This record gives sequence, structure tokens and C-alpha cells, in this order.
Amino acid sequence: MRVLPRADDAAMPHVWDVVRRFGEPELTGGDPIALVVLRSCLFTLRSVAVGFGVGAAVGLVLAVAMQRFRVVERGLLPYVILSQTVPLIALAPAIAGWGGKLSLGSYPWQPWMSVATIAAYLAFFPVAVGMLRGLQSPPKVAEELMHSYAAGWWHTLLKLRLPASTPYLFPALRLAGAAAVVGAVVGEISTGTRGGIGRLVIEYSREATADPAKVYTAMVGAALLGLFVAALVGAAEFALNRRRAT
Amino acid sequence: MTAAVELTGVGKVFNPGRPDQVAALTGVDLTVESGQFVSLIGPSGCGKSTLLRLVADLVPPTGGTVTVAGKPARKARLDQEYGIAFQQAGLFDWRTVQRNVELPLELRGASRTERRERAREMLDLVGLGDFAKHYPPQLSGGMQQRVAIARALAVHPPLLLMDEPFGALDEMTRERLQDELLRICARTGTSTIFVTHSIPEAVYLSDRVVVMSPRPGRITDVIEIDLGERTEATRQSAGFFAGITKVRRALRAPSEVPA
Amino acid sequence: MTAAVELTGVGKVFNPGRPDQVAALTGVDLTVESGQFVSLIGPSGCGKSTLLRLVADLVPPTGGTVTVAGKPARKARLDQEYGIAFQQAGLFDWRTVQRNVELPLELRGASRTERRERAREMLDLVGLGDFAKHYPPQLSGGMQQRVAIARALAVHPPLLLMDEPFGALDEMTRERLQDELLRICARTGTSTIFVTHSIPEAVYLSDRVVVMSPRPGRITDVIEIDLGERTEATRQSAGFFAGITKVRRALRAPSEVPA
Amino acid sequence: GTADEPETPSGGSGGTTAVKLQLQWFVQAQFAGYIAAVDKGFYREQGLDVQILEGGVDIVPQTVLAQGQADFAVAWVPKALASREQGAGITEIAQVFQRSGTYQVSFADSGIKAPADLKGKKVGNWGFGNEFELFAAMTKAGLDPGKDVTLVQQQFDMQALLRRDIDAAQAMSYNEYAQLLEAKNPKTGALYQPSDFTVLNWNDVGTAMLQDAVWANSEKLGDAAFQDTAVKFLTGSLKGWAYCRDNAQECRDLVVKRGSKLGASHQLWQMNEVNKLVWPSPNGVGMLDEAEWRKTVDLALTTKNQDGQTVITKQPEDTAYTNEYVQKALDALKGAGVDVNGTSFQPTTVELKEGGA
Amino acid sequence: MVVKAGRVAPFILPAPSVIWEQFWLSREVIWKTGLASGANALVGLVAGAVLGILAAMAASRFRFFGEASIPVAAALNALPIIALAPILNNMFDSTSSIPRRVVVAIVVFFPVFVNTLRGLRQVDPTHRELMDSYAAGGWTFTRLVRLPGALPFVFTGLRQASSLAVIAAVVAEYFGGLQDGLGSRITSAASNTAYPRAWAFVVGACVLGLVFYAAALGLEWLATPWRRSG
Ligand SMILES: Nc1ncnc2c1ncn2[C@@H]1O[C@H](COP(=O)(O)OP(=O)(O)OP(=O)(O)O)[C@@H](O)[C@H]1O
Ligand SMILES: Nc1ncnc2c1ncn2[C@@H]1O[C@H](COP(=O)(O)OP(=O)(O)OP(=O)(O)O)[C@@H](O)[C@H]1O
Ligand SMILES: Cc1ncc(C[n+]2csc(CCO)c2C)c(N)n1
Ligand SMILES: [Mg+2]
Ligand SMILES: [Mg+2]
Repeated sequence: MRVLPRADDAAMPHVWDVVRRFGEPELTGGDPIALVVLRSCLFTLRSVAVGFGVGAAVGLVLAVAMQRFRVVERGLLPYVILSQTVPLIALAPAIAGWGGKLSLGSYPWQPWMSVATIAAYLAFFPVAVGMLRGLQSPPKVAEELMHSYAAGWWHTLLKLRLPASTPYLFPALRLAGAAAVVGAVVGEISTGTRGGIGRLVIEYSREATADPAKVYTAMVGAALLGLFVAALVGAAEFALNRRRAT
Repeated sequence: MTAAVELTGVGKVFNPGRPDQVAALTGVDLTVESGQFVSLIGPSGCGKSTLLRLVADLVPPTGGTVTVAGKPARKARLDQEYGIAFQQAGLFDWRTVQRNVELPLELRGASRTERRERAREMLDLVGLGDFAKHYPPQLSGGMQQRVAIARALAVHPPLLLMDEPFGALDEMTRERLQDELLRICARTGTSTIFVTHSIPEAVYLSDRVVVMSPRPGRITDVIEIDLGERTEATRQSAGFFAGITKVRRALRAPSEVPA
Repeated sequence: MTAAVELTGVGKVFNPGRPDQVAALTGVDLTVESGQFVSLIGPSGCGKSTLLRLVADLVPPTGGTVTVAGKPARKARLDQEYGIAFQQAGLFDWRTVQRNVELPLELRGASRTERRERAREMLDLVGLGDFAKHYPPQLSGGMQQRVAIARALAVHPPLLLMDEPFGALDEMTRERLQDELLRICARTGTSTIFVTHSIPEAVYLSDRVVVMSPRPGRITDVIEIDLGERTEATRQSAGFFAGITKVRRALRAPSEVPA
Repeated sequence: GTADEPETPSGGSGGTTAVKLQLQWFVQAQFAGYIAAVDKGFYREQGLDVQILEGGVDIVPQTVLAQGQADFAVAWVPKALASREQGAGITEIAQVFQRSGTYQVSFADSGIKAPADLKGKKVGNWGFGNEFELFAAMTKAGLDPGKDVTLVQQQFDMQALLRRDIDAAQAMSYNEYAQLLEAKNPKTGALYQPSDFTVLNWNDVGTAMLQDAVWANSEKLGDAAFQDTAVKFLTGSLKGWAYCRDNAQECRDLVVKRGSKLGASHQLWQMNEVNKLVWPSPNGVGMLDEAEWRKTVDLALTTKNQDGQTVITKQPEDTAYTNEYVQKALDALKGAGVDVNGTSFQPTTVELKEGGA
Repeated sequence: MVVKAGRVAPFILPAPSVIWEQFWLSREVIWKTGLASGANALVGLVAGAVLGILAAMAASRFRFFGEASIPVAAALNALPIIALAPILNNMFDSTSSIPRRVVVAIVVFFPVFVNTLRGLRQVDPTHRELMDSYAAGGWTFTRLVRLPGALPFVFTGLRQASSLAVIAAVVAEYFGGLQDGLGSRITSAASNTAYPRAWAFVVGACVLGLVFYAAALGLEWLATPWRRSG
């Protein structure tokens, strides 16, 4: 059995080949791959952004609900976990199917929204779990103090739990960002939405037999997209810490 | 007039039925009249903090009833009938000193300017006016404790619960704050339960000193103090020393029948 | 014989060049002879903890030199020339009380049985033999502090640094531990720097009481105490009261020229 | 243009009916007939405005169709029969491919010359319900697919076979097989040759099943207006297929223009191979041969997969397919002088370039 | 109920009773394939978690490594597993389980790494000073203070990772390789519109995910006794 990775040209094209491939047209006479990949990434970014935003918001609300009601935590947490174990293939048709029947006001449902939904579906989870931990993190004295002020749940949340949970928020958001990228890519693949980097990965991977470097260009694109999102989250964290450190 | 605090047959067992079960308090009866200053004194681990927490409705008693301002403890807490300072300062690291003191005012919906003024006033009172913009981790232990005191006093509550608030302070600061505390309580008619390890402090401050003994925690003596108005001279007065001696004796040889 | 601790022209500025810059200490000269017991006393925020931290090489001085057991502070720390108890207990929540006390022994490679014995002995000394198997969050504030004291004493270090270790203790426990501490120091020839806010405590324990004043923190007086061997009677002796008065006076009216 | 958007603005031209067609896979010459019908205006002639929906990994055309998200779908017969049995209300209205295009390919030196030789080998297949012809062949040769071979799911490329991770790989004559021939043989430095491989062709083995067919939503078919649309749709589609038979190069260009990522020479090969599957069509293109249907149904009823399941468990109702609409479409096409049999169709020889460029 | 009344065709979201029926019919296959997927998830989880913890320790030890590692880890995590699976299938023997396990390990690595690092860096200043006073640095400090203090964080990461591991193991099956796991059965059932059967296997995957999550919780309970009381 093979334990060490192969390193032949087909399995691991030379970095140089991949870089060179970026500069060449994807098909004879077409745009250079770099441009195609960039365009696809931008397309996917929209699904990622919407999915990330919606997912983070949903995760936050769930975390707050679980923190608030022990019963909800007991009752909900298993479902939150469960939700993540449902393979996307079982969901993609349902999401695409439901979506097709919806419209946002007069704005009809677009295929990329199904993709964003899948991205949100993966993104909410780390936020829910991480923020639950964060919201539960304040020391007992602090909780008792707020209790002694008869501070209701809302005020305790606002003045104590949320500020105390910022150290947990950003790792969670980073995971959510990555999850949103994965979700968007998977979503594009499974729902057959064209135009994004996920679709490109699968399209190029069909050509890996004879042109192995090509599929790597799409994968590098996907990775760069992930990095870009991670960098955005990192920048937000940096900005916030900066403001608080003064 | 209703008593500020009334405990009847109160008991507290931690972790009941587990190997690390601890009977922290048993059969505690205690009344604090309105405007009275009562100190709790007793060896470490005898249940003073627990008693305070019961009054504050932060832990539920396993037996007996706790009444605060004529209401059940829970209702009193919800009505914000008391202010509390814990043994640990319990400051919020992400708020400046000033904003830590403002917190309870914020929760009572005080206006911004009012909050700011009151916080400054309290910080000046505890001698930390210069540190308003610092964050808690930049303060010395005693300074943190003083911020916590300022925070408890800021709202002028009808009942003050204080757990060794001056424990980390030097004698001068301590004596100054004792006088300030008495002044504030007298002026506003505040009732106070005050946990301390210092016998002179208990005697100087209190109308009554409650002496406790451990395992299980219970009240062994209640010593009435009557020193009249506290002045410069009080700390040198015979009555003061007599009080100290009484309390010391009660601590050394707990009477078998609780008072 | 080399001095246990020697500070020459030591200064410490926190956050230099920033708006929250604090000059915590300036021009501190202090020598602690081997076997000597020296107390630091002074108002809150005057730099006592900082001074202790400098000796322990936990913060670097911004000026001057710190020598411990004839070596630079850093080398002394690496050689584990001292044991320390902080103002905050600083127990490890994930270790039982017993294993918290065992920690420094573990780090010195003591055998399991030795560790266990020594820890039990120390816990009995501070009156917590029954709580060996509990976790720190289950203890009262004073109990936690006593565990920290047991931990500092467990290794019998040549130099003991203690930051208000008895602050959260009741008078009886406190007096008992004071006597135990003196006994241990005498028996093992330990040198001690002891931070406290209690003037009687400082006088009772010390060969010299170092009085400090704040902003910037500096030494304003060093008061020699000679009470001979401490006995039951010492706390009532005239010499004791005289010492107290001297220290109190030094605290109230800091002499302009540092001693 | 992209497949997601209608080529012509719908509604504006008045009297056009909007129709959605769900493909079962990416845009490629496999679907050239429909693409040509859109691009050459054959649908518009019929008053239809057809939007082509591309497939995806997890998109099951029958499901999309049954949910009412598309009006027509291209799907393989056995998979569609399985979906029908599970409650998808769909009806076959045209059988475009007359033959199966699935091969099982192995290296010539591996000695796999018949299905029985697969015993003990690592046998690649695509899963996704595309594997029953292979299972039928193995069963016919006396092998138990669950025990006698190691089943391996293939990726979208053929690398597993080329590096001999697996001994035999599933390949469509028009796609993956070409990819093999577009790859460089490291030993010779030239492209692989057909002689390097042996091919098991299910049409020869006798376990072929019907593949690309046009399916319609059964419920909608109950509506007379939609029946009319179905006829028009088939008329346009079949005209497209006839066009691509005669204009393979141009159809290839249309496919490439539509954004297929596979290269031009590859698409030409595919066009040519697909034409072989469609033409000649003795009964007329799109006409379902009853005997072939029965063969497919029998195999679907009896072939067991590795878990012992068959594709379907009971005979499909007679309503599962109908030649009614295709007959009308053929009549219309014949009336317009279109050759719907392609008796004289001659495949060309396409030269593959490295990477299908 | 909802499913029966809803507007989604029943063959997509079948009624629970129908799923249960299929679950029962397919129980042996579900068990067999569940074991295969479970083994992949477990091996990957353990490997990824160990690597994540080790890397976090290194990152908290060496400042430079710490600064550099986070973007690298984020990059690794940003690689969609979907893109990864085919590459790994090419790099390793696609007929072995190794590529899938590597996929799981990579997916697991990030949450464990990020959370552990956060935990390792969050040290009570008093504890730091105490250990300094014991002249205990480096590995001793890590072992006695950082690691136990970080344990609750490690477990936050492990909790997230546990169910991720199962998803990754199942999803990795879509991209080829041995047809011995739950994923291959889900895809093949779904592509035949056999949704009750597909969902029966999905339920199998969910149960597997819950088992993993519960195992992580149980481990946490065992490993952090001091958090149980009080
Ligand atoms: N980490 C720090 N950052 C900034 N300032 C600090 C820091 N630590 C201490 N200080 C400042 O140094 C001064 C002396 O602090 P230190 O803790 O030594 O006082 P102390 O004498 O121990 O007081 P206490 O009796 O209240 O414990 C204070 O003004 C404090 O604000
Ligand atoms: N959360 C808890 N769980 C278990 N036991 C507890 C808990 N809190 C307090 N105890 C126990 O209750 C007893 C009383 O504790 P309490 O904190 O009231 O003592 P105290 O009188 O305030 O002591 P100190 O003067 O040292 O602060 C102690 O034995 C302690 O171990
Ligand atoms: C994931 C996935 N793999 C294979 C097929 C089957 N398939 C349908 S058409 C065609 C030929 C073009 O390559 C193939 C292989 C599928 N539907 N989904
Ligand atoms: Mg207490
Ligand atoms: Mg201090």
C-alpha cells in the first residue's frame, strides 16, 4: 500500500508548470487561465459573502439562544451537530428545489442564492459552537455581579457575555469564512451552477488525464479565494484589537 | 418599619450527596435593622461569603428563608435593593476603570453625563481619579479592589453587601475609606452587611458584630457595639478597645449556645 | 557572607513613553542580609508588588541592579533561589489542592512519596488537610490563599518572597501562620521579603520594616525592630507597641530624605 | 453565452413558449443536438424559447424534472426507471441514443479480454447509478460484483487507469476513452494508441442498456397544450440532431462557444462518436425500439449491485414511455424533407490532439 | 408531519416512517459502510488533531513560527476539500483509504489548531509569573500550564472537528476511491431518486457524526474534572 505521496508529473505537476499554465489560454484562442480563474473567483465571492454573513448571523443567534436556555442547548445542540453531518448531496437537490419555488419579493431566486444557502449552512456551525463557548466564558464573579444588578438577560449579554466572547469570535469567524468558501465551492459543484471557481475545478478536473496542471490552476484559485476571505476576517480582527488597545 | 435583612433558620449545603459535600452554613438566624451596620467576622471558610451570597440571592439556601427589605431575596435582587462588592474585584478587563464604575449606573439607565460625574466622584473618593482611563490589569491589587468599591457605592443602594472590601488596602487608605463609608451610610440611611477579618475594623464600623465559627458555619455570638458618633478620638477610646476585646474573646472561645 | 538580596539605584517605569506611563519605583536601595526578615509596607499602589517582582526577576528594572544570593536576579531565578506567594492565589484550577502544593516539588524532581508527604505536611500546617482532594474553585478566598502559602513554603527555599499572603485571613489563623512562618524561617535560616498592609504584622515578623511612599514609589524609612525571640508575650510587649508607633508615624509623615 | 440564461429574451417576441431542458451533465457534444436547435433557431421555428440547464454532480435530471423545475430532461433509461419507481412522475418521449456508449477499458497487457477476466481485479466505475451495465456483464459472466472484484469509484479523469491504480475503467466512447487517447504515453513519448487498450463494449457483450433519452413531466403531459409543446420540442431537437449529423464541425463549434471547457478536437471526436450512437436510426431518430426497451427493463429487474439491490423491483407501467409525440415530430420533419434515418451516415475519423486542444 | 404536508415532493424529503423502513431494511449495509467511513473519520481525526495540537504548541513556543503559521494554516483550511480530494487521490493510491484519511486530517487540523493556539496563548499572568519564579520554561511550562489551561479550548476545537471529520470522510467518497463507505451509497441512491434509501444512509452518517461528537464530549468530561463541580 502506498503511504508516501507520489511525485510524478501527473500527480504533482511542477509549480512552474502550474504557473505557466496560468498565462496560457484555457482553450485555443480563449482567455488566459489567470483571467478565467479570477473571474470565477469573483463570481463565487458573492455567494461566499452572502453565505458567510447569513451563516454568521444565524450562528450567533443560535449560540445566544443556546446560552440563554439550557433546554435549548440540550435540545438544539444535537441538531446543530446533526445538521453538519447531513451530506450535501442529500441537501443540494432540496435546496435547489425549494429555492426554485421562492422569490425575494419581485426578485426571482437565482442559482447563486442556492449556492449561498449551502455556504451559509456550513458557515453557521463554527460560529454557533464557538460563540456558545465564548458566551459561557465569563468568570463566576462577573456573572454574579450582573446578577446582583438584576441585569436582565439582554443586558448581561450586551455588557458581559458579548465583550467577553470576542476572543472566541474571531477563531469562529475564521472557520466560518473557510466553511463558507468550501460551501460555495461544493454548492456550485453539486447544484451545477456555472460561473464560479467550484464549477471550474470540476470542469478542469475532467481534463486532468492529459493536462494535469490545468486543474491545479483552478484549485490554486479556490485556495486564494479562501485566503482572501481569511485575510478579510484577519483584518477585521486586527482593526478591532487596534481600537480596543488604545 | 421592616428589617433590611432577615434570615430565619437558613442553611446551605454545597454538592449535597457527593463525596465533596460541604455544609457551609446551618441554622442561621439574623436580623439587620434598617440603617444598621452589621459586620460578619470569623475564621476563613466559616461561610461569611456564602451568607452574603444568600442575602444577595446569588446562591439559593438549602433551608430556611431569606427576606430582604421585607421581600423574598429574589424579588429584592430584581428590585436592585442592594449593591455588592466581592472578595475578588471582578472587574471587566475590556472596560476602563471609569467605565467599570459606570456599569451599574448604565444598567439603571442613568444619563451619560450623570454616569460620568458619579463615576468620577466615586473614583476620587477611593483615590483613583488619575487612573480613570486605565484598564484593570494595569492596576495594583489594592487599586483594583478600590475600583470595585467605587462601583458598589456608585448607585447609592439601600443595602450594601461588602465582602472584605478593604482587605488589600493599607492602613491609611483603609481608615480613610472606613470613615467615608460610614459617612455615606449615615447620610443615605444605608444598611450594610460587611465581611471582614479585622477586629478593629469590625468594631469601628458596626452597630453589631456577628461572630461565626466553621464546620458547619454558624453564628456563635452577636456583639452590640455602641460607640456613638465616630470621631478622630474613637479609635483611641476605651469603648473601642473594650469592643475589640469582646470580639476577640468571642472568636477565641466560641460560646456553645449561639446568641 | 553575601547579602540575600541587594538592590542599588533600582527604578521601574511602566509603559515608558506612552500616555499611561507610570513611574512605579525610583532610586530604590535595599539590602536584605542572609536570614533577615524584611517587611515592605506602604500605601496601595506605592510599588511593593513591583519591588518584589523585580527581586524575583519577573519584570526587568528600567534602571539599577538587582542582586540575589550574590548573583544577578536572572541567574538566581534560574537557580530557584527563592519561593514566592503572590497577592492573587494563582492556583491551577485543573489540579487538586494537594497537587497544587506538589507542583514546585515536582519541578525540582522530588520523588512521589516525598512530594505527597511534604504537601500533606504543608496543608496540615495551613489547616487544609481535609481539602487535599478538592479543586480550587470549591474553596473560599482565604482557603485559596492558604494553599498558595503552603505551595510557597513546600520547597524550603533560601529566600521567601511573599505578597500580602495573610491579607485574606482571619486574625487567629493569621497569628498562627505568622508564628509558623517565623519558626520555619528561623529553623531553615530563610531570608524573607514580606509585603503587608498590617503594621502589627510587619512589626511582629520583621527584623526591619521598610516604609514606602507612592508616586513615584520610593523607600522613605527603614525601621529596625529588635524584639528578640517572639513568644506569647511579644504581642503585648512595650517594644512591640513602640515599633508599631514608629512605623505608623513613618507612614503618616514620610521623612523627606529616604533612609 | 452561458447556459443559465436564455439565448433570446423570452416573452418579448410574442407567442413563444418558454421551455426548460435539464441536461444530465456539463455542456458537451453529447448534447449537441439540443444546443444546435437553440443556436440555429430550430426551436424558435416551433415557437419555443428553450433554456438549457446544465447538469452538476448532485443534479439528478429526473428529480429536477419531477419537481417541475424543468419541462424536459435528458436521462439514461435505467436511472430514470429507478426514479419513476420511487415516485418521480416522468415519461420517456424520445429515445435519442440507439446504442450504449459505455466501455470498460483496460490496458491491453492486463489480459482482460472478457467480463470474466475481471475476477479479482480492481474495477473502476462511476457510481451515480451508471454502473449497472458493468454489473450485468459481470453477473452474466458468473461474477458477484460484491465479492469477486474490488469496486473503485473513478474520478472525473482517467488517471487511476493510466497509473494502474485500477485494472479496468469505465469510459464513455465519446469522452473518457478519447481522453485516454489524448494522453501521452511516457514510454513512447507519443499519444496512447487504441492498440494499447482492450475495450469491453456492452453492445457486443449483450448487456447494453438504453442511454440518453428525452423525458417529460408526466403531470404536465396530461395537458393538451403541453403535449403540443412536447411535439414541437422534439421536432426542434431531432432537427438539431440531424443537423449535427451533417454538420459535425459546426456543431462542435457551437458546443465550444457555449463554454464547454473540453477542447475543440475532443469535442469533434465526441460529436463523431455521439453521431455513431444516434445514427443510423432505422425507425427514425428518437423512436424507441420496443425490444431494446424490454432488454433494458429485464436487465434493470435482474441485475444486482454489490448490496444485492436491483435497479427496479417491478415491471414499469406501460405509461413509462410513449412514441406518440416522437412520431408526430418525425412526421413533421419528414414533411419538411429532413432525413430522420441517416441510413447513409458515415462516421469520419477524428484525429485527437494532446489534451484534446 | 411537516414533510407529509409540505410542498416538496415526497421523494426528495421522504416521511420519517419511510426512511426508518429503509433504514431497517438496509441496516446491515449501513453498519458495514458506516464502519468503513467511521474508520476513515477516526484515523483522520486522530491524526489531524495530534498534528493540530503539536503545531499549535510549536506556534505558541516560537514567535516567528506562530506569526507565520496562522496564514499557512488558514490557507490549508481554505483549500476546499472538494478540490483536495482529487489531488490526494492522484498523489496516493486512489484504491486505498489513505487519500480520504488525509482529507479528514486536513479538515480536522484547522479547528483544532486555531482553538488550541488560542488556549495556549491565554495564560493567567499570575501563572506565568509563578512558573517563571520556578524557572520552569519551555516544555515544562507548556506541559504544566499551557496545555491544561488550553484543554477546554482544545476540546472546543475537537467538538467542531469531530462532526467535521465525519462529513469530510463521507464527502471525500464522492471523488472516487473504494466504494465501501456511506458516501458511495448515498450518491448512488440519490442518483436513482431512491431518496428514502439515500436518507436512510444519511441517517447513518448523522448517527456516526453524533457518536463522534458524543465521544469528544465524553473525552472532555473525563479530561477536565475540575470543570465538573462548583
Ligand atoms: N503591568 C502594569 N502596567 C502598567 N502599570 C502597572 C503595571 N503593574 C503595576 N503598575 C503600576 O505600578 C504602580 C505600583 O503597582 P504595585 O502593584 O507595585 O503596587 P502595590 O504597592 O503592590 O499596591 P497594592 O498594595 O495595592 O498591591 C501602580 O501605580 C500601578 O498602576
Ligand atoms: N461553589 C462551592 N462549591 C463547594 N463548596 C463551596 C463552594 N463555595 C464555598 N464552598 C465551601 O463553603 C465553605 C464556606 O465558604 P465561604 O466562601 O463562605 O467561606 P468564607 O467564610 O467566606 O471564607 P474566607 O474568609 O476564606 O473568604 C468552605 O468550606 C468552602 O469550601
Ligand atoms: C459524478 C458523475 N459521474 C458520472 C456521471 C455519468 N455521466 C453522465 S453523462 C456522462 C458522459 C460524459 O462524461 C457520464 C460519465 C454523472 N452523471 N455524474
Ligand atoms: Mg469569603
Ligand atoms: Mg500589590
